[in-house]
Amino acid sequence: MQHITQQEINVCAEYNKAKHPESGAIVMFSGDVRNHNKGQKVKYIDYEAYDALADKTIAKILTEAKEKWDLQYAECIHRIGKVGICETAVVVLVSSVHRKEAYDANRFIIDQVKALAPIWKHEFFEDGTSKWGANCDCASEDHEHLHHHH
Amino acid sequence: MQHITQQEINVCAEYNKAKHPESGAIVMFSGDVRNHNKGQKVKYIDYEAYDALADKTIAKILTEAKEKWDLQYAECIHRIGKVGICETAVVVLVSSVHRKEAYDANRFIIDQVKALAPIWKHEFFEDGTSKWGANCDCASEDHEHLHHHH
Amino acid sequence: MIKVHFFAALKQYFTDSISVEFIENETVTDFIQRLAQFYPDAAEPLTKCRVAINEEFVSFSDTIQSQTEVYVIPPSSGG
Amino acid sequence: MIKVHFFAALKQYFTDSISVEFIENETVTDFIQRLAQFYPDAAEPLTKCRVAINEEFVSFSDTIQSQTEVYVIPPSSGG
Repeated sequence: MQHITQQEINVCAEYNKAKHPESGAIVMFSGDVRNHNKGQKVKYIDYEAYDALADKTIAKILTEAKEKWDLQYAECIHRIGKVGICETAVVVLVSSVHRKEAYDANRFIIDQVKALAPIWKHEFFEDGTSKWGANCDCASEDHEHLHHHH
Repeated sequence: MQHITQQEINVCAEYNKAKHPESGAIVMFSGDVRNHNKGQKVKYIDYEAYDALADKTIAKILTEAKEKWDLQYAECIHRIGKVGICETAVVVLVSSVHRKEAYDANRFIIDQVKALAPIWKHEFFEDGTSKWGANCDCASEDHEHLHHHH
Repeated sequence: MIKVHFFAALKQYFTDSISVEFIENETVTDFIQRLAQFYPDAAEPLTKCRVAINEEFVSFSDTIQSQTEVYVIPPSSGG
Repeated sequence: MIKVHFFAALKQYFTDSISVEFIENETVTDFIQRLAQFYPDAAEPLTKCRVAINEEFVSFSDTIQSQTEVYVIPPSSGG
């Protein structure tokens, strides 16, 4: 399991791994837990994954990115379990000769991981409710199930 | 002088400053010195700047980015003087609620800084020659002056 | 019997996993419809799910073999 | 006199800074052309430069005042 971890992600260490003498550009994306979502105050998110398939899916996406762009390095690590506000849930690192490839590949990787990797967020709110999340780049109304914890 | 430094850039420290409880996305760009350029082996780059105007220019670009996008944080620091292979010459950090703004604003900032900030690279090559650089996203031939150091 | 695994919101209906009867030549589509009949409240979320077998996503027209473990995969919401 | 500062490749022709005579009502364009006449080798790189006075970029149609320091800014190549 290379791309799924239950530990806190050491973002600096991941950045340092992306350093490469042939690379002029490193682009890093850090997906952090924020304190609000659709008007609700978020306390933390508990991420669940189908670990084995999520890991394989991310590995495939990274391979695809390396086929599409000339990259010296591409990595994505997603944390599962309870992730607090400001903590990193997912990090994507890409190194390339010029910056265009690094931006494009980085964005491709996170878009694909969010769309395809079997990982789910369970948001816990300040008011004691919780909700299994849908990715909300969509502006549409929320179809998710809302239920109270006792 | 906030945006120009003669010191090594502490990329991890800069990343940590970008953390914000309302931000779900941090995008970081690290522009590093690579060991090759247009077929020549690069030993290091010596960056020169018109410091005061470079600093003001970067500050303006960051203000413009914050006007164009809803960002919790935007910073750019450019190092001057001698920068070795794999070392960071420039870092751009942007935080926002969603990732699209963070990517777009980050790319805007580095594009503008490279185009407008009075900073110049002086490349020193393994073969003992050196060259004042042009930004080479262009595919055109090199108009720069090449001269030997004795 | 076929063991079926659920994740995220679907665990609210099915728990983590259930065992269901094996039916010869059943497609993934038919299998999902059978699950929806057991738990009508889950019918709508089930329509959005993909299915994985042996750590690979399978197509809805594939038939489900005996003795396999089926993973019902709701839309991703990681990151 | 006007003090003129140079950067990067232009220092090869002019050194870091030179002093040139003040001419009444001279525009930035005319001023750059005067520099090019002093050092014909620098004529081509000078055509690509911007000019800054008092830490602000100025327009080519601006006139240069006495006692100002002029900064000749080659195309950026940072990052």
